Amino acid sequence: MESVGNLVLYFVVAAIITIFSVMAVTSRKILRSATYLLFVLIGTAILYFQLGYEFLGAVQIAVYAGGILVLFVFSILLTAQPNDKSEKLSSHRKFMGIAAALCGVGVIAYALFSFSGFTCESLSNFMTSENEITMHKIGQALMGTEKFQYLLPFEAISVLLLACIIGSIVVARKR
Amino acid sequence: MDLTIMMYLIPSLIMFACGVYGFITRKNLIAILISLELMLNAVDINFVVFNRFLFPGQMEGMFFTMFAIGIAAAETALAIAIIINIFRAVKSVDIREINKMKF
Amino acid sequence: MILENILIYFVIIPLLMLAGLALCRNMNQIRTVMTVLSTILLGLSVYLCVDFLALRAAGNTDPMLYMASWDWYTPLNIKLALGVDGISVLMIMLSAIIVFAGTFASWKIDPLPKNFFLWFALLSMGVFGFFISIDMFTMFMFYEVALIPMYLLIGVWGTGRKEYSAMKLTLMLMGGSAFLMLGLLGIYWHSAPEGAPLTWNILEIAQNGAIDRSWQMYLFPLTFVGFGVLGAMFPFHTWSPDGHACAPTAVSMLHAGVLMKLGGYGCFRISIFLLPEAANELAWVFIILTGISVVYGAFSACVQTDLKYINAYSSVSHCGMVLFAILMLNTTAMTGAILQMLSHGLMTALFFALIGMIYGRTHTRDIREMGGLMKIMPYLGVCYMIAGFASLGLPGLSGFVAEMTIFFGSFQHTDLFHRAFVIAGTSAIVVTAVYILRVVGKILLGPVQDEHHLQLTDATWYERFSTITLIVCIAGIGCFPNWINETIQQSFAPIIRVIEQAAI
Amino acid sequence: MDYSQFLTMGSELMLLVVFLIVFLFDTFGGAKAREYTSPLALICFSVMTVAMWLLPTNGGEAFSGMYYTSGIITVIKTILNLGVILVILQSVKWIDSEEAKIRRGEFYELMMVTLFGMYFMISARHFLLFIIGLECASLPLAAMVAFNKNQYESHEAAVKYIFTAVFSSAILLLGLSFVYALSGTGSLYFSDLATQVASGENSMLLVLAIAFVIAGFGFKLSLVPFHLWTADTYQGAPTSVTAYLSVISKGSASFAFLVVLAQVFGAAYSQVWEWMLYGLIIITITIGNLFAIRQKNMKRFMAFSSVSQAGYIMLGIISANVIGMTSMVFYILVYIFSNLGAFAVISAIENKTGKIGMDDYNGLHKTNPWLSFAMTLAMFSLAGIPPFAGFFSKILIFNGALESGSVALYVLVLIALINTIISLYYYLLVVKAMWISPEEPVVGEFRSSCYERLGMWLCIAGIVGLGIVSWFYTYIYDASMLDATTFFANLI
Amino acid sequence: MDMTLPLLILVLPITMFLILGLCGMKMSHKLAGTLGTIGMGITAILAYTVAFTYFFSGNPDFVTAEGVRQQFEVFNYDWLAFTPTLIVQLGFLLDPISALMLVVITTISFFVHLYSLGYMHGEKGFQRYYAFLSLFTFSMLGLVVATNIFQMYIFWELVGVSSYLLIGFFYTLPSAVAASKKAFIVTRFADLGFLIGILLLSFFTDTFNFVELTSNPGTTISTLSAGGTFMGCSVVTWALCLIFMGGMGKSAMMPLHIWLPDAMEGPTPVSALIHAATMVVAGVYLIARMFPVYCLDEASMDFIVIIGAITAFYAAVVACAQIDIKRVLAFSTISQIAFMMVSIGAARPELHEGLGYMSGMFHLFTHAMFKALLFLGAGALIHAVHSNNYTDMGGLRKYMPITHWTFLIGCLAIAGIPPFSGFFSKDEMLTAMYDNSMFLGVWMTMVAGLTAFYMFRLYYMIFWWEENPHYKDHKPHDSSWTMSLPLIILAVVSCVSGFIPFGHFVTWNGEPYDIHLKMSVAITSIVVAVVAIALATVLYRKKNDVPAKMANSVKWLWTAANRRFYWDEIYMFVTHKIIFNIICKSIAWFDRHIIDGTMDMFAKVTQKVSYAIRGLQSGSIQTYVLWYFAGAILLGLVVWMMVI
Repeated sequence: MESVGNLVLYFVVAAIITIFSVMAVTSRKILRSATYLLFVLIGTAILYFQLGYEFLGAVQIAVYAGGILVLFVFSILLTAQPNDKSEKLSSHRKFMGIAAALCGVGVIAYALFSFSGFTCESLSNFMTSENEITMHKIGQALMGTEKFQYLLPFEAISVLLLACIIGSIVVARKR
Repeated sequence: MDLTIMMYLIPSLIMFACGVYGFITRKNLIAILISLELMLNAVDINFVVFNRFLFPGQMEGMFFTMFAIGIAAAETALAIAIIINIFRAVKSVDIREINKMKF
Repeated sequence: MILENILIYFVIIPLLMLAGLALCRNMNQIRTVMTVLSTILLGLSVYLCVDFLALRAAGNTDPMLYMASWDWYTPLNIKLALGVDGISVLMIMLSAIIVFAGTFASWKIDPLPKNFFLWFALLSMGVFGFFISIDMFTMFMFYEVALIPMYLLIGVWGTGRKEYSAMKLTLMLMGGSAFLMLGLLGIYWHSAPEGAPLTWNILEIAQNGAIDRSWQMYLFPLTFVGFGVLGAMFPFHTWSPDGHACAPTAVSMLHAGVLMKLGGYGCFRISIFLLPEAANELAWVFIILTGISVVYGAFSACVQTDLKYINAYSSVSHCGMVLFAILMLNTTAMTGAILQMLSHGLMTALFFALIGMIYGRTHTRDIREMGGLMKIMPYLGVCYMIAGFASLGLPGLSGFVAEMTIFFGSFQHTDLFHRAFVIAGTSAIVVTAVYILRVVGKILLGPVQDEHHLQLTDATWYERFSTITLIVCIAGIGCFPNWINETIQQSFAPIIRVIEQAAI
Repeated sequence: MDYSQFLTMGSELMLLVVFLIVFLFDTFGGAKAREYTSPLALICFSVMTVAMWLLPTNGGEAFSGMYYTSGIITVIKTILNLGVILVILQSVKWIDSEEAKIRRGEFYELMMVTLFGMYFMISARHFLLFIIGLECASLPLAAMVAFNKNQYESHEAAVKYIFTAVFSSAILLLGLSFVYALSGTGSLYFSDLATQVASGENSMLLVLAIAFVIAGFGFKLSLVPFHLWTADTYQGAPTSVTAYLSVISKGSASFAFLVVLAQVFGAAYSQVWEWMLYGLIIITITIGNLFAIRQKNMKRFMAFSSVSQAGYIMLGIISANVIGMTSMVFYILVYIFSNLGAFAVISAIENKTGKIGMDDYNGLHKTNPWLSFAMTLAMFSLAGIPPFAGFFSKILIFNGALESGSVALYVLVLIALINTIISLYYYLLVVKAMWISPEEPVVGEFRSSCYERLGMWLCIAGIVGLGIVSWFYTYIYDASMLDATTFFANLI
Repeated sequence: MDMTLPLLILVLPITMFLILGLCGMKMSHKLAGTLGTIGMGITAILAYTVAFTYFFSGNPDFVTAEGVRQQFEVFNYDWLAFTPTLIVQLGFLLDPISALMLVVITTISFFVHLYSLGYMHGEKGFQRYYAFLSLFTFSMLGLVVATNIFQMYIFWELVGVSSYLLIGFFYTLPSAVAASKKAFIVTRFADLGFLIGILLLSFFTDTFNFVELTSNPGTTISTLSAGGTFMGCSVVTWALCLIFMGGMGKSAMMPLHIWLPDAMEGPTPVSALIHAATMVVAGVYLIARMFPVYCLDEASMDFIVIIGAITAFYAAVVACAQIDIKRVLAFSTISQIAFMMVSIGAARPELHEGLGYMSGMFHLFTHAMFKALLFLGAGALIHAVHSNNYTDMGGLRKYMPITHWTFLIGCLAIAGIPPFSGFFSKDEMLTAMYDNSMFLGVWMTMVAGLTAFYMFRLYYMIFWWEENPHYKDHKPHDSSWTMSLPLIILAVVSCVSGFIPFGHFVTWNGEPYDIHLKMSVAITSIVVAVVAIALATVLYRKKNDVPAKMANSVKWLWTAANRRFYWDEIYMFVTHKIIFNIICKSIAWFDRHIIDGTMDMFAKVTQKVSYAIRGLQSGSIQTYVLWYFAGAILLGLVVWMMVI
């Protein structure tokens, strides 16, 4: 049995995520879409907090909400044009989109629901103290070379980020 | 009432569906990118939820999400660079105008 | 002894040809290279033949002689394995003769003579390689090596609707070889009993006899159709008329003369030798198809107006006879098939050479626009008649011997089905006479149709050279067939043994 | 914490060193010195390739099984390196041209980085590292695709590429999240997952997960129906980048695909992914061919050709045995030489005249016989005509697929073979344009640069030699034999 | 017997052919002609020597002590081994009929060579002509000395082709080309039957050899009978009738006779040699060769008789209505050969010791002489007036006395007037036929009467009737000695050869016997012949309009006979309209449009599909992604369904 606070939090967050997801993709104004996305991302971060991944939630807010969204906003402003304030969706395309999304997700949902490996236990059962993710553990794992330690991916992603920086510069440079 | 794994997966799925829908229907390249972010985010939630509910003592899912966020950031940066690039070329970010090459 | 591995020279010399041609700078050099090397090839093939007969006469009864083997793709046991029996020797000789004659027939090829001979040499390498290989992989490789130069040879140096024809020919032949490839791979994977190393070597596969019946039933049609396409089997023959009609002279010669033989050769060397049970079981299907080829080709030839089309359909009929005879699965008929291959090879080469020469002068191949050429160019006219007589099976020329051997061999089957098809096949010789005489009557005899033709000249020395070579061979086989016959029959012994075992 | 484990990753480290040399040279070198970036990159890279091949491979795991290297993996990496050398050779002229030379350093850097990603993709034995490698191999490519600033097509190509890439990685990640859910132990190490897949039943989630993983790879390999970006991107990208995409990126992804399918999902082979690949191969080859026959733009044409070639490469995976793996690696090797041979000619002509239409090749032999010759050989090799290498790679890969002896695979090979006829048709169209078409040549006589010529000669040597000299195949075979157990141990 | 001479008989003509064929163009006409004639002369002498040795040397190889003539294989080489047991040999079989044929062929051939020196003088291609004559002689000799049926088939084909070449000698004339083609194709068709017959025969008996086949005919028949029956006839009948079909073709039996009249397009000496004396009797010779086997199968013998009887009558009727003198002779030849066929067909060993066989061969011999005489005479006439039609002749007896008298002798001989040779042979034949059946005898007597009638009609129309006005411009005269000499010699032979005791030389089993004239038959036939001649004399001796009136009164019959009862039209219809236009053209159409069309259709469909699905590559990323997503989901779904 879950505590009421948790339940309320869950429903609020779930509602935020769901509603703003839908709005983000249906809103006609692109800047609003970006804003709704921000709400979704923050909702996700809250979800992470609730699940006990505080560090991850922080990263989510910092990188996504703080970094990526700003990028979005800048790019929206950069590409803003007087005549493209609103876009009309053709009904045909809309139908295709809905059909694809619903059918696809329906199949995925069916697969998930029919999967026997999921527990039906409540969240609180997993939020025990030994499962707590401490910064210490995170730091250890990030810098270690043992099993379930992630030094190599950490180094590798640095190269990826470097490459993306170079790439972005090359692409965005005027000449 | 229990907060089971499914209750967390459903919002994620809806988010993913929205992402797919948005990608297919939106006309603004940036809006499409937003949809993609939704999809990636949904996947991230999946990882975290699975980690918490199925393998609570471990951190694979969490780290995967963490790196995925990094990758997503890199992707977004690059994608936005390219969008700006094409905007310079055609003065538009409307996807309907980016189909000169076909068949 | 330098000639110890004599067979490998049949690949090396065309390679030298390629290398030599690559270095050539002008027409004379090209001619020199081609003449010298094709003469060496011819000489070598004659030497091989004589030496082979001598070895046989000395009592060597191995199924294959001059065996040699080099490892190639060791993980898959692919080897460059060489060896010949009497049939291959004859086929090599045929090829050498036609390459030789073809060189002279394309003495004045234009444009890009160098490239022409490069592809020509590549083609001949494929042909020789095919006949000397006893490893399925190399055999197949050489088979395809021989096919593809056709595209450029027809496409670049051909006439008429050459692009279409070249494409059709290449695609259909390659389509055939697609089936063939699957068949060969299937044979490979079943080539040895459980646990033993798999092999591509034909002799070893036949020895192992490990392919079980149900697989044979799949693989036989694949390989037979694969080779059958090249053998112009109905209904996969339509590349032949168009292809031949558009090809330049030497290419038509080589193609009809040698390349189509690859089909027949492969049919018995692989389809029947390696898959005897299925051959016994399924022969009837292909007898129907080839039987149709024989009659159908002949009837189609009757109404054509283009010389090359006539000849191409006649090839369909004659090559149909080859496959038809092979499917009879007895020594006599199969011997006849080989004789027919030799005969048809020489005769069609002669035909195409002559058609090329006539076309080179009159600039038309439409029989309605020619007439009385015998009066204007008696040499070519006489040669054409000889070729025609060979084709319609005049005794003393090779066609007769071949056809008779086939008929008498085929007639050894006592059931009504075989009999009916044999008799249908024999009727083709009448139709052959009809279309041959029709052509001869139209173009050679009668009054001169076109005043301009009166100024035309008769054959030049190199043209006479190439035609005489072929005529001598045709008459040689026609008059003294028995040594060839015996050589072939001897070579068929292992194959017949396998078939008979399978039939039990 | 044992940092000496990094030494196991010799090839990656060497690549990073080369990357740094180029990076530093380009960043801090003067304007004059930068003229020599191309030769420097070429030389450093060649030296590294030779070193990689010659230095003893201390195969084995590092980072507790997160990274794995062995003989065959070094071989495939070396093969990729060879391809990169060829790509560099043919891109020098373009990248040194006035419009492009300002981005010269970045071009090489991005190329190295993507190659680095591919190395990780191949060597990774943990999905996190794998994903990073994959992204590293595909994201910077988007920047490379957009390299031609003054060409609209280049931008459009980049947009199509990056958006499809991100979408595909979303799908792949979704699939991986399911894999994670199924992992039982919460481990994303390949070895742990393999055990779990072998012990668990084939739930729909697993099927879906595999389907999504395959879809993710399908993007990189351009398998139908995940290939739709290919043609547009190939057409719009700078020719050298197209060449890079079509062979190096595809080659590495194929091998990684084999690793993932055989090592992680090996237990689901005959039940699940054999049939997925079965269907994909058929439609990939067929659709690729059907589209290719209508193309008039050489790069677009090569795009569809490479789609169908990917189908043939997949035959090496579906055979799931040592011969199949050997043949696949060999196929990639041959494919690199053949395809790059074709691209060498395309880019030589494009650099000189800017023409890339198939009609522009009409009568090419009259003005540029050597280019026509090289192109003809490349086309024949791609079509699988002996005695060129393509024939050997094709027949060997078919051969591998038939080992299991199931009739279904025979049918598959038959379909593939019938498709070779269609492919032969369109390859011959190019040959026809060059040799047979009676029109006057559009492209005038010219002499290509020495880099281009060196590249072409290397390709010709490869096309002619790789098949006839069986050493290459045998070498690959020996290397894969050593690793056979690691690769196919879990296969059911 | 030494094999040199027999071998030389064959080698000499083929050598001549090769010399004249290869180097002829370099020689003068005279040299080529002389060479050919001398070569033929030597061959003739050799043949006489061989025949003489065979008949008269008394060598035990040739004749037993009891006087039974033996078959003797002078040499026999293996030529082609179909199977270890079924081997084609080339050899030289000496027996009464082959010796007889050697004499006939070389004699006629020599005379024709000689005659042609004059007749063909100055023609273009003179050397070629002699080369072909040599080739023909070689082939014909090879045919008659064949030791086995396959050798016979080989040379059978070769004579066919020589005949083709000679008929088409004037190859610039379309009619000659057409005639040669027709001759070849019709005989080729017949040879198809022959071939199938040989196939059947050899399959069951496992031999080709005549001696083996005929020395134990009972065994041959019984092995053949093992083949069972097909479509109501036994294999024996099938095989023998099919072999006879070959003979029908060569010997111009109905309905395969249509080529022979047209073959008259060739030079007249050729007609004399090939289409009167030698090649066309090959069919008779073939039956004679196989007679021991044939006579054991009633059905095939009856078949031969029926065909022969109908042909004989038909040809005789048609001959009455022809204008071209060579055609008259041609139909007369058909009729006479049919006579021989009937005679052999009617022969039975139990009847008069196989008299029909002997008489048939006897008639073959005499007919060869007098028909060659008639043809050569006709040649002289044509040479003189430059026309084939008797309407351009008339009253020539004064201008060409030698030709007139020799021609008259020929006519008397063929009409069966004693003491000319034709009487004796025909009389024996009729006797044999009466023995066989009364009806047959009467029927054939009637034909003999018709023969006398049309020959004398011809004779009168040429030499009497009315002088043609053209003679004033161009006076016809007898020819040079080279042409006259053969005429005279052949006339003499025709006068005396009837007295040869033929039964001593040629009988079906080699046992000699004496010929006795059967008076009743002889008198009947003489009466019939005389009446017919008288009728012809009345009608045609002087120019009058009775014949025209008579023809007009039965106009339909006359026209039909003149048009040979429309056989050519029927053949034309069948070959051109049905086979060529309907079958061949439709097959060719089928090939181009259906078979090839299918192949092209594959290509077209591929192109069409390629075009139809191009929308997949719409250029819009969103569509791409839609496909991508759908593909991924479907991939999972479909395989999931399969796994369940």
